[in-house]
Amino acid sequence: MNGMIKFGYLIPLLPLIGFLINGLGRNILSKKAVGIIGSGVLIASFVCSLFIFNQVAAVGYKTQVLFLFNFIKTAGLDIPFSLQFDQLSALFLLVITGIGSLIHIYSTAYMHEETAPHFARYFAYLNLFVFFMLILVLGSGYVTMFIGWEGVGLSSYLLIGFWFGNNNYNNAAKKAFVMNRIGDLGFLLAIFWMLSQFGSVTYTGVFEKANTIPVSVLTGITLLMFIGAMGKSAQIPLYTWLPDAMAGPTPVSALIHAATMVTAGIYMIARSNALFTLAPISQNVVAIIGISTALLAATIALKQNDIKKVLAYSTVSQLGLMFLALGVGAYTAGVFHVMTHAFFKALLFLGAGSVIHAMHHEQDIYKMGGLKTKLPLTHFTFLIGCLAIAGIPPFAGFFSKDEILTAALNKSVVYYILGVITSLMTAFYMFRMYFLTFHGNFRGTDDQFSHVHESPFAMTLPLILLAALSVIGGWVGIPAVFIENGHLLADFLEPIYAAVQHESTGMHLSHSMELIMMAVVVILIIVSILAAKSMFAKEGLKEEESSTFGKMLENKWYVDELYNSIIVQPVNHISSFFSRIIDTKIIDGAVNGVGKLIHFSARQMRLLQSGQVGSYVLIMVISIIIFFIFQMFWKI
Amino acid sequence: MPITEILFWALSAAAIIAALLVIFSKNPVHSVLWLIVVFFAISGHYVLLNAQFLAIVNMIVYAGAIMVLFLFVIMLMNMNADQEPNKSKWMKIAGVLSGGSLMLLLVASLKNSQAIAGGGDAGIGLIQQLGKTLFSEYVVPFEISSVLFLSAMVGAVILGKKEKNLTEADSTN
Amino acid sequence: MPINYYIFLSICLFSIGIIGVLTRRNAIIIFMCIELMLNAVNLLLVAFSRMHHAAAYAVDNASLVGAEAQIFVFFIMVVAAAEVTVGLAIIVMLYRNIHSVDINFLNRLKH
Amino acid sequence: MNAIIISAVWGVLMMYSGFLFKSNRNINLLSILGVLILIGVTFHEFASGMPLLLIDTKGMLFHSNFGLVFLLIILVSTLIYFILSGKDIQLAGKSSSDLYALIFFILSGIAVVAGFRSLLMLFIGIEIVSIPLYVLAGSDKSNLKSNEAALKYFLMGSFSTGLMLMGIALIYGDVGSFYLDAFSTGFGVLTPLKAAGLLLILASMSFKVSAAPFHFWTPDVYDGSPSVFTSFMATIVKSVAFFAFLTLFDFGFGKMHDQWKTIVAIITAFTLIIGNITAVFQQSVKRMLAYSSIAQAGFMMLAIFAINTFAKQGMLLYFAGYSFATLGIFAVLTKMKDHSIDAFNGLAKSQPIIALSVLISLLSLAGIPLTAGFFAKYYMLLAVIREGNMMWLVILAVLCAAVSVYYYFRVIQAMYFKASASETALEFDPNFKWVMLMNAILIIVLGIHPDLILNLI
Amino acid sequence: MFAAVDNFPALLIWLPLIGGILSFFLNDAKSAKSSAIIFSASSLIVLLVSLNFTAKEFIALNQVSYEWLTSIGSSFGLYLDGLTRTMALLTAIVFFVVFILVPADQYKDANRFYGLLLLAQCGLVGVFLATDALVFYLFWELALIPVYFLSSIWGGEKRIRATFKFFIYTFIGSLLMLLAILYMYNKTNATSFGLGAFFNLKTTADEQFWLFIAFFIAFAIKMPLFPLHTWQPEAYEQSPTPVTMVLSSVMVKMGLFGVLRWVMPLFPLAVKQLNTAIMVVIAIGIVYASLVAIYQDNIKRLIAYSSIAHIGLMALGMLTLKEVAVVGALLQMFNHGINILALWMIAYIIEKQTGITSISKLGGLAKSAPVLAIFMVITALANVALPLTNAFVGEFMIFNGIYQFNKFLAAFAGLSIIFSAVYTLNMIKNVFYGEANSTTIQFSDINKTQVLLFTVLTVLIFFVGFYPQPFFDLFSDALGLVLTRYNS
Repeated sequence: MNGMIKFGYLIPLLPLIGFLINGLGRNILSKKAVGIIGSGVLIASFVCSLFIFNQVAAVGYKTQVLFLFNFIKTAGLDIPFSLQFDQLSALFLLVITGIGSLIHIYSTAYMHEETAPHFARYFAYLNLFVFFMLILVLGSGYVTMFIGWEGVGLSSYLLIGFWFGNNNYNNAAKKAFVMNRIGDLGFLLAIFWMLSQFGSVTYTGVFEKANTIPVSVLTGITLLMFIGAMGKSAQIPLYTWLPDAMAGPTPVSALIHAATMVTAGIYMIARSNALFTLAPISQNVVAIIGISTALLAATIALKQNDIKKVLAYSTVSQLGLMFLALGVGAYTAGVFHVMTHAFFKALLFLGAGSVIHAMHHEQDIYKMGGLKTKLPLTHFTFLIGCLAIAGIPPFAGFFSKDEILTAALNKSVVYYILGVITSLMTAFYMFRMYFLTFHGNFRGTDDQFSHVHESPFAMTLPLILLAALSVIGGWVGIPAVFIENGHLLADFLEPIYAAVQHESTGMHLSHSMELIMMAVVVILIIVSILAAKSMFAKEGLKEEESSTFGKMLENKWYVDELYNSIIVQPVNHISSFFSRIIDTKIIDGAVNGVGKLIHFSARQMRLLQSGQVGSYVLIMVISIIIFFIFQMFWKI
Repeated sequence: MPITEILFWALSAAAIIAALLVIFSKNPVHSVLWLIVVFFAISGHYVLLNAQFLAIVNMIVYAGAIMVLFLFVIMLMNMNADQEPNKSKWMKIAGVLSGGSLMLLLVASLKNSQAIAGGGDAGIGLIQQLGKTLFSEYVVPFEISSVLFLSAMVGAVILGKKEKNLTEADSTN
Repeated sequence: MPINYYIFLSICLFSIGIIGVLTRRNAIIIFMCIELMLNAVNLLLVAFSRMHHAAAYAVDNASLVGAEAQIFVFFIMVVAAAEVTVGLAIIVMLYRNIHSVDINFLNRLKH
Repeated sequence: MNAIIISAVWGVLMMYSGFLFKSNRNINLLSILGVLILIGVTFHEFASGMPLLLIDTKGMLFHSNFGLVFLLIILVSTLIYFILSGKDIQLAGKSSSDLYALIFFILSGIAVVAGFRSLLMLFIGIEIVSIPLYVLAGSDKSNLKSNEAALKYFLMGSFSTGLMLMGIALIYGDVGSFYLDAFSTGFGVLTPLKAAGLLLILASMSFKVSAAPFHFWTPDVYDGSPSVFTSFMATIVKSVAFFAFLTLFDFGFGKMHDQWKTIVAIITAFTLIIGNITAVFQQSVKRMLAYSSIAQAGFMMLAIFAINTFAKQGMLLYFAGYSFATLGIFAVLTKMKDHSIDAFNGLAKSQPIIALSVLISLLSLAGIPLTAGFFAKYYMLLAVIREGNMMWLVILAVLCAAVSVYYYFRVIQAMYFKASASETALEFDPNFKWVMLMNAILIIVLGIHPDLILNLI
Repeated sequence: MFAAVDNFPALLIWLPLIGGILSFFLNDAKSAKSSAIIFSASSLIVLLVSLNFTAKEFIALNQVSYEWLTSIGSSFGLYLDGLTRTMALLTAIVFFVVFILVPADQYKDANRFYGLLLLAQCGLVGVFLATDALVFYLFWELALIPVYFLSSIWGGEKRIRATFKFFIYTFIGSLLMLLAILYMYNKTNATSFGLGAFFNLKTTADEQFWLFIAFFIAFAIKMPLFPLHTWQPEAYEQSPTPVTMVLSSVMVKMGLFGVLRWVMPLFPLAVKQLNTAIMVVIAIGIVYASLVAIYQDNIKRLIAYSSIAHIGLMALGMLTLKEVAVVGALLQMFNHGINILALWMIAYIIEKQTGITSISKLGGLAKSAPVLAIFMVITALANVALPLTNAFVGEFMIFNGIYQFNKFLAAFAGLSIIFSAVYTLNMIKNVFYGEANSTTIQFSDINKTQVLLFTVLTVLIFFVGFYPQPFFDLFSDALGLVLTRYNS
């Protein structure tokens, strides 16, 4: 153990300390103090992460594990609590603490309307989230990952339901938690399976033996893990919680439901690439689920009017693309997209937050319009974000998305085509939102319009920084088409995949072919942006949706209703049936029935006691007769 | 057929018939009288069995004292007429059936017993022998039975003493 | 004379007594039937006494075997006398209270 | 042996005490003195192994240690009975001295039963116990219920005596002797004569201990008799009947155990079921206790079924635990006008000490640990388990014990959890309270340390 | 110091017993309360001191046996090993908390209330410590009776019926157990009731089958396991909440403890024969209870069903016979005691102030009682076994064992993880979140003492969740007898 890594535990510890201070001192601390502490610990953590990254990035760096203590060491279980510092975790560290810091700073302004205790509570939750997220990515084994995994779920639950006075928000929080739990159960089962197969749940312990395990077992394990990832990263069928999660404060959506937590599933699969690579069936499942989710969410996003909902579905869609990347074996591409997506999606959310802040919590884009002039900075950064997500070169999204599409093409044309369609839709709905929000005429009340103003510096600073990152963030992964060996990220992450032999199947494209396809896609994207502009830049009021298809989209394919009728309602009915009928009538009825039976027989039996001497003697005589027969003639 | 056997059958028949008449007589006084007949028949059997002392005692105590007491009580209650309402028919049938089957069962289970062997007798049934045995071997139970009599006596006195104010202290049970 | 005959005879008497107890309602008659049962027992005991004595006499002609049964009969008579005293006292007491000795009227106590 | 004489003599003394003392209190004291003397004498016989007066009974009576301990338990119960219920005896009849005399005569009979080794003694002993009881049952002459109870008891008791005598006669016919130790001649094979006799005696003994289906007299007689004598019948007399039962089937028919135990098991099962289940429905505590006495008899029948060391030890413990507890409850019941369960409502508030004592008594009857009743039941169960091959009987017994909790706890619920409806609180003599408490403590002590009795034998 | 150590087991019995009896003679409610606190605190201190010794040096000193009922071969044997120390610690904590929590003036005849509670503590500790089957049985009943009285005297409207059902239900079970004990005693030739003597008996598979059933029914009723559970919601609902705390924190553990201490070592053949079938039933019961809990509107009933599910899970873990699950279940017994104690405290505080137990009539408490809400959330998280809370460690190990036993069983039982989240969050949502109504708006937050108690429990929750290793060290000697016969 050398260098900064000795102190690696500080990275998660600092946010934890922040959480404790803010949480316990919430009635004492002023808002300013809370803001400083909350953001300060994260910035400190970020600085530490920078040092760590620096060390990890050095040539010839070997993965280091920082052992803290034995979590469970008994009865054949040996689960240490230790942190692993390698390229993957270092990268995630930077993203989490970096964007986390920005969002903390942003929040100090955004949440300023809250009273001090609630303000402190907010920062405490946020710090807690970062703590768990760091545990998730730093943990050196699946159990540690799981601790963080459920922890972020908890923080997400707490933050979605932050305004607990509103029961819709609480329901959204509950939904998020429960859906995550469904996934978590899968993950947990995967852990148990691994424990029984590998006898260990540390990454090193597992990956070492991965080659010796039958493929069927690996398939099972990886599929169960993927169920966990579905829950956390909002993939079909467990994606419906994420749009609802927009009930939380917008910075939370930016941090948790866009930039970091929801990418935990990608992290998990990227981390377990050694297992997934050996289980092609699982990979295919991942890819199929990924691309389906991407498409589905994109279609829904086309018709959403809530600014945050659009972003939420876009997140789901982008996450689907990342899974596609993982599914086709392009782990680097997946991780790359995580990173760029973190930049521009955080930017977009914060921008949306800025708009919402300015509009006094109005989120319907049909009630906005023409905000370009009022919010120049927000508008500018938001535009960058949109361009980045649409995949216009040289913005960040272009590079990562392109890499995914290329990898998809390598695997199957279908993936590629569907991926392209998704990208086109993405560009379309993002710019629909952009134009509806910032162009055209203001559609709200005049009173609202007069109050619209640019956000304070604490909010615009993160926007600017993130906008910058959205521009340059992709340059770490320039494909070989442009610059040979330009893919710094791939080189950086290479050791993570060392254990796996890259087997490239399918066709290999020549550079020229690749360039052409790239150009075609970009042109198509631009066309769809223009289409959006023509349709929405001057758009007036919202039209009533007439086509069935449009209604379907507007109502999100009725998936929530479907779930409600095939899962939620049945469970409630079964529950009530069990409680009212089975428990009280049948089981307890049987118990009470025994008592009633005794009562009944008591009532009957006491009729024998007729009070008549004659019948008493008669019964005596008859029983003597029976005893005689029994004793004398019943020779058994 | 030796005379003892003839006597046996005659006495047995008398005893059983009289016994049946005891239970089937409507008039309690008749029952008492028939019961006395039974006792006489049994005393006859005692004589046949060389239990002369018991034969006498049976006549004196049972037929003489006890049955007179019964008769006395019946007379006291003025029950010489037939005034007993019939018990329900089923009860009677059940009673006869069960009593009869008990008899059959006992007979069936005891049918394989041995005969009385020999005919000799050291005269144990005579008063002299019995007296000796009673006051040597059985003096303790004899003395103890005095307690029995004492308590019976006290009991009869307690129950017989006249008490005034009869109250129907009969509440619901 | 086989002992069976005596056994059967006394069982007959005994059973008749039982039948009487079962079929009659008059407490005094029932009591008399019980006396009949006791007499059946007495007869049986005497018969057995005779039987055992005869068997013992064949071995030892001064044997007193069998006397105990006759003593027992004697005690039964004693007890019967005592019982009759108390029993009749009870019946008389009851008669004084309800002017009946019908046992079917004894139904205040039940269930 | 000495107890027989002394109690008989004391009975006579009590008879005349009515002339000597005008105060009922003195009569009561005299009776207590008599019991104390009896206890002293019996204890002396037990401790020294020699009675004060040595009388040759020709082997018809033999007071073993077992019998003497039994007698001691009975005498101690009687002492408690006299102390707790002395006043009520005087209320039951005008001539309390005569009633005391009868009780002493019964004690004399009990002493006979405690040592019988001959059927003749058994017969006389049981009759000495029974005949005064017929009188006691009817001692409330003006009460029709009491009359009825007396006649029922008398008729059925005589009937069962007839059955027993027939049984004795048949057995005599087979073995030619009335001595118990002669029964097992012929290598313990049940000849038809012996079997018939055994069954008849079994029926009549079952009647005496109120085992089903010969139990029918019990509820009616217990209910109809004056409570103070019900208490005596249900405890002391029942113990005696069981002791006779046990001695007879142990010494007399013990060698033939295998041939009659099935029948006894059936009787036991019937008794347990009928006693416990019928008690559930009773509204009157007195009648409930009558059924409970049947139920408890069912448990004691387990000892008859098993007849082994555990059974005999446990039987003594059972006598003690059952008698003390039942005497306590009856003593309270006697002092209450209303015998329904509701009459106990709120007793814990108005009379905490009485309620506590009754509570402990009830717990003991239910067989809750740390009361004498627990170890009593424990021994019964253990005895049957030791006997083997009859697990169904044990399980049945246990389930019935659970049912018994139901009706005993109804009284507890009334006392502790329900509020009293009536304004007038029951009044109890302070001395009575303390004796009740002592009785309860005795039950607890036996429950914690049953060795006190067990080590005696 | 060491001289006193070998009296620890006896002290743990005597302290509450003396305190309990003493309490009946105190007329003043305040002094009764303080005496109860003193006696339970002394128990707690004795236990905490005992935790300072390592397992090895402790056992030598703490396997004591006093002469009692020598004529029948029973002796007053007590044993304080890792398992029993944990359970006794739980007992001591729970009673201590209850005594501090319940104000002296809340119940009439407070001296009796405290006295009976102390007697119950005595019985419970006795159950855990006894090594002699007869003593075990006696304490088993002794623990039941005071609780019966407590619930029946101070309980809710339908208390008499509900608690009586509870009493008779458990009584039937314990009688069956008594039979089995007697049977085994008879097998030893009527010489000993000792656990060791029973352990060395040669019993056939057939005998074990029946003995197992007798024991297990008693324990299953106590836990309670589906479908023998219906007494529990009623009893919990009707009992005064402090008594419910004792009932569900400690008393239900008697059953689990019994399985560990008596059933598993003594009847290995029967356990192996029957465990699969029983586990299937238990697993169904877990899911069933979780589902039923979703429907409940009464807080107390909800917690009761939640408890049924959790207890079932522990029983499931034990029956897998996997060491990891057994250790997990052991730890979870302690954890569950702490967690549910905290849950009941919350229910108690709410009920005491508002008089409402219906979830739908509450709401918005987080506004008026933020501190309580925080503790509620923490407790709820522990209840759903979130990582870094104590229950996670236990349930993780239990599930791990179940998984090793059978994958599908684990997956099925795992559904309860999801359902538990549903009903727990529902409860939080409907009680603490949302709009406040006229009753809840006036709710005043918890006082300093309560905060202190909750803090202690919370610290325990997180300590065990974060660093459970000390407990595993404590258990190192506890499983010796339990699993030896299964490993070979």
